[in-house]
Amino acid sequence: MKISAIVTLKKEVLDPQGKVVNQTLKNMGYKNISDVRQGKYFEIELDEKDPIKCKEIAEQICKKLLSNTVIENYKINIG
Amino acid sequence: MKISAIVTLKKEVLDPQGKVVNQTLKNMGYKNISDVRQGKYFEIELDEKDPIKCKEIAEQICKKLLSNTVIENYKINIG
Amino acid sequence: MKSSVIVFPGSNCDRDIAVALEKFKIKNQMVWHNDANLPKSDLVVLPGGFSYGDYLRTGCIASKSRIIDEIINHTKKGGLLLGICNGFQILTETGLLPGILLRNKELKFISKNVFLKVTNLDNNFCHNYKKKNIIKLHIAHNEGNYFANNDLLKKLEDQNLIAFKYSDRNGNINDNTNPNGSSNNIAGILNSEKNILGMMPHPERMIEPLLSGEDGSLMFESLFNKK
Amino acid sequence: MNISNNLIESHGLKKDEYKKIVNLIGRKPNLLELGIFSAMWNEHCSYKSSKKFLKKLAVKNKNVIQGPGENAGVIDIGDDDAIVFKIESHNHPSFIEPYQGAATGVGGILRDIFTMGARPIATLNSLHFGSPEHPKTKNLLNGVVSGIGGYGNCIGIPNVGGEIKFNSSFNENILVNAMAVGLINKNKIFYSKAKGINKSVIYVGSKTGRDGIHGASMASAEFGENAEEKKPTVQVGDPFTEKLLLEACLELMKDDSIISIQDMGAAGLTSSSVEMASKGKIGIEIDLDKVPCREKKMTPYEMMLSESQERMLLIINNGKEKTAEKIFRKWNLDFSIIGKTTNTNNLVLNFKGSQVANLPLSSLSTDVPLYDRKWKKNTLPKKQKFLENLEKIKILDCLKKILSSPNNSEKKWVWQQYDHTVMGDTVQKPGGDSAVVRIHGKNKGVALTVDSSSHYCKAFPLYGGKQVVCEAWRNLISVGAKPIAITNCLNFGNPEKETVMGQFVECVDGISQACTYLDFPVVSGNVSFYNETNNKSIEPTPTIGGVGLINDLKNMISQNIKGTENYILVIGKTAGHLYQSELYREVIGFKNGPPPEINLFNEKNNGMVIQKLISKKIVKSVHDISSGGILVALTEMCLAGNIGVKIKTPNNNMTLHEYMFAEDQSRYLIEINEENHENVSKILKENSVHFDIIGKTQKEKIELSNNFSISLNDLKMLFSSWFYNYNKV
Ligand SMILES: Nc1ncnc2c1ncn2[C@@H]1O[C@H](COP(=O)(O)OP(=O)(O)O)[C@@H](O)[C@H]1O
Ligand SMILES: [Mg+2]
Repeated sequence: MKISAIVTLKKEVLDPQGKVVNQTLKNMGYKNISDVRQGKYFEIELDEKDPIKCKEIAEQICKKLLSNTVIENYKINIG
Repeated sequence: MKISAIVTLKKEVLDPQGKVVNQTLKNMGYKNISDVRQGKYFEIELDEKDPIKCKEIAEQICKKLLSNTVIENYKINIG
Repeated sequence: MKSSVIVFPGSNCDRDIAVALEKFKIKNQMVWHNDANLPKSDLVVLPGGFSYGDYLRTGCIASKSRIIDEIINHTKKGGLLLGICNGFQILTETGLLPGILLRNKELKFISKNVFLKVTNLDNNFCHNYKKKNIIKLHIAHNEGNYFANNDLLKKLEDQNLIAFKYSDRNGNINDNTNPNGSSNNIAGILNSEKNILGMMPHPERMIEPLLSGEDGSLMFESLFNKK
Repeated sequence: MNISNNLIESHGLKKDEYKKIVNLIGRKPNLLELGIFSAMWNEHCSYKSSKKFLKKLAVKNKNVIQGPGENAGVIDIGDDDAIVFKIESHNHPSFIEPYQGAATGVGGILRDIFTMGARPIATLNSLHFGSPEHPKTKNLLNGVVSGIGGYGNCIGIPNVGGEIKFNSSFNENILVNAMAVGLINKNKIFYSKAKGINKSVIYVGSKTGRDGIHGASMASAEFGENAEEKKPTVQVGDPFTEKLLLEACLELMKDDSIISIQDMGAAGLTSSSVEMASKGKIGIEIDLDKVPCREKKMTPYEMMLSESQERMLLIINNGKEKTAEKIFRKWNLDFSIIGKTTNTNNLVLNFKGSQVANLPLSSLSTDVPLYDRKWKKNTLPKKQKFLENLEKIKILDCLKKILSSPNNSEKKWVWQQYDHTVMGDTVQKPGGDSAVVRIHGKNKGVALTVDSSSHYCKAFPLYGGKQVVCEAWRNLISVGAKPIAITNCLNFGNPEKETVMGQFVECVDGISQACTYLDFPVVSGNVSFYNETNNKSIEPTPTIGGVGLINDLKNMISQNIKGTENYILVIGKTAGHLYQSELYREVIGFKNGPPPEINLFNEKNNGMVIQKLISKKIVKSVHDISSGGILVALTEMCLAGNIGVKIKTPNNNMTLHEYMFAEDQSRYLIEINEENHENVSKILKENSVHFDIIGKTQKEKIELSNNFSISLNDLKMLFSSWFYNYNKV
């Protein structure tokens, strides 16, 4: 089964990349952009058919490896 | 309106980050992971209510800035 | 010989390259990225560093700068353009050179001396390397892994557009002499007209014996004695 | 709002301290004021436990332009050039978020340097991790190293040196100490002391966000089980913005716009405004509506306590506002006039039309409580008779074991992740005794080193403190430099414990004795207490950053052996001290006993003689003998030069193990060629320096007569692989 995870910086935390992208888009003429935040995206292929188990594994690896919950949040998608 | 975009490396391009994540997960004991690909995620706040216009802008900025279409694909989500 | 070094926010090898150009009697001036006009120059240099923090993709945001159109014009008229490290990354992002620089295969920043084989000696940047075509230069990058698909690689090889390849001290080129995973060990390439060179190693950091080598000097001598 | 006991405690203030606050201001503080007190009165900002003892350090001599008390120390290196440098800890944040914690540590110390008007020319770092087997270590190591690299590489300042050690006492409290060095014209130094009334107070750099609030208090509170809970107090650094801030500040500093300037480090806007005004003995008034904020609806409390990175506070001359604004806008930075200096001697904060805080500045600076904490004297451990029969263990096996151990193996894996050649002046790279950075455009250079020896300090703090200073001194001497001054970062456990305080007091005493005797003053530094988790504290770890001057780079020397058929001499007396040595600790696992003692007379005398030999150009290479003893030091020289050696041990009454692995202090190895032999011996004798001739250089192999022979290639493998194997995915 395929699972995917999105890891983003917490709202209170500075996102230097998003800031620069935002500024660049403005310079390129996109005046109506008010905010950009950049995060990471992971696509994971699992040899596991049970979506509940998949979800469980995804939770674990997000917590243990893919994100640092000090400064980041994550969101999981199954299938 | 909020739009989001996911930018991923094309299949034929080597993804060293994904490869390392994959290997690390295996070392951590997750044996049933067969592939990991890593990409970028963007969350963009637009001062624009019309979803069609949003989609159009999103397409433009993905093409012009957020992805390098030589090696990357993008996917857009509105709302 | 007159040169212009373009300074982007986050450039950090701009002073180093200016020092090197001046040492080899090339009259240089610094040009701010937001200037609309490029002063008259024979050579334009895009220096190393982290323009815009290398955020999003390396070189990407600098490639949208105001001065870029002027630089393209300069090259269309046959002017020389040299991109070192981040400068190379900017060149691929603008499309002035083909291919792209990905993260190093080990995902680590690499700062070390490497050996290179100069594989094209017939251009204004490298002709002095006829004296010595296996050289030592310093690399310092996180994204130096040159990627080109097979068609492009074939073209680069067939048309002899590869300027430098990572090698060992004897000129052997193989996986063991590839520090960052680049396709075919490519460390620098030329455009078809050979007036644009993009390279990851830093010639400006090896211009005197005290700095662990002088092999960079030959490039500046080549430029000064432009063919 | 009522200030409850709970609230007082959660601000890290003791009951008595709160009473003192009420007394000082003659009323109860409001919540914002309480936050300000908590930031200014905590250990990190106030030095309330350490101040009494830091006063004992030697801080002056003819080279010192600015000692402790400013953003960084400044020393004179001739021709109007001066060097600005300081070291600082970022221990707790790096444990919680290794990449960002270490990165912002580098960012913070760089700001301390360019705040004074100096262009940073180098960074160094000292890192201590838990044991390699501990489950957290690998991740912490990788995160910290890439964080340091990520910040320094991006901003483009070479990282030229450091040290990295592993020891289980750091399992739950790693140490990340970052040092930065800058170059300045000695007539153009900028200070933080405010001057003049009604001058504009200006905020520049990044916007203020909700990150790092309480960071300063966090750094002063012992970790408990729930350290993970404190997470959101870590800040994310933006080296790109720092680079812009650096260039913008240096651009504005070209003329006389700035009266005083201070970076916003720990406790952000609070400590910077308080420090500037109180040093100038004036008042300051800030309009918080003018503070550039990253998020909507930020409260005065959040603005004053935020530790968002890459921000500066400036006080500028009347009429210069426009000039300043133009420069900061060009560099795409936030710029805002947020207040003015006043004659009230108070800190006054206004927000949305009303006054939200009004505190006498003295209550936040001079009236901060100072403690004379109880401390316990340390006793010198006994030299217990060591039972194991050392003769059974082969010398070569000992060498191999030490060379391939995490603490003694080559650190290339680390420093190749740092750009160490950018700026084009790195003339001696990482890997040697000290790095050497040339003064741009000139033929002179500064030598730089950082050193610590936590297990010596643990065994007997007085000797340990002395030893680190001497080790830094020796490292500078070994590259041909004249040692000038040091900075220090004192990493200890909880000062409220008598044993910890005892370690601190006696380490400082040792440092003080050594730097006084060697005329090697302390010009800046930092104290990090509360490096302790669940009651277990780290080994006491003073880190010394040393700076030396090489007046003529032709006199620079390195440790790599230069040729075959040359003599190798051991300079200084070997007595066979093995307690606390790598042989005992790494090979045998014996960790008791006293650390080696330092004789300061010999230290200075030996060092001066080495200097003399170098300036007479009659030595080929020099290396100080430190952890691992003679054989390890000699192997390092051979590997660096790719030349072997045939060793012949001198006659003495020691065992071979004692001679080869003892860690007696104040010793060096030198390489000389045959024709200088007589001359060198004569100089050494004239100066009463003991020396042994221990061998001759040769091709390819290291040999010890009748004992072992091994190829350099085999040794190189052992020396260079540990980090790569450990970090293999
Ligand atoms: N161990 C020490 N030895 C000497 N000076 C010290 C020591 N610790 C701190 N200082 C000095 O005290 C002053 C305040 O230090 P600190 O609060 O760390 O500075 P900052 O405000 O830049 O963080 C600095 O001038 C520093 O050099
Ligand atoms: Mg400071």
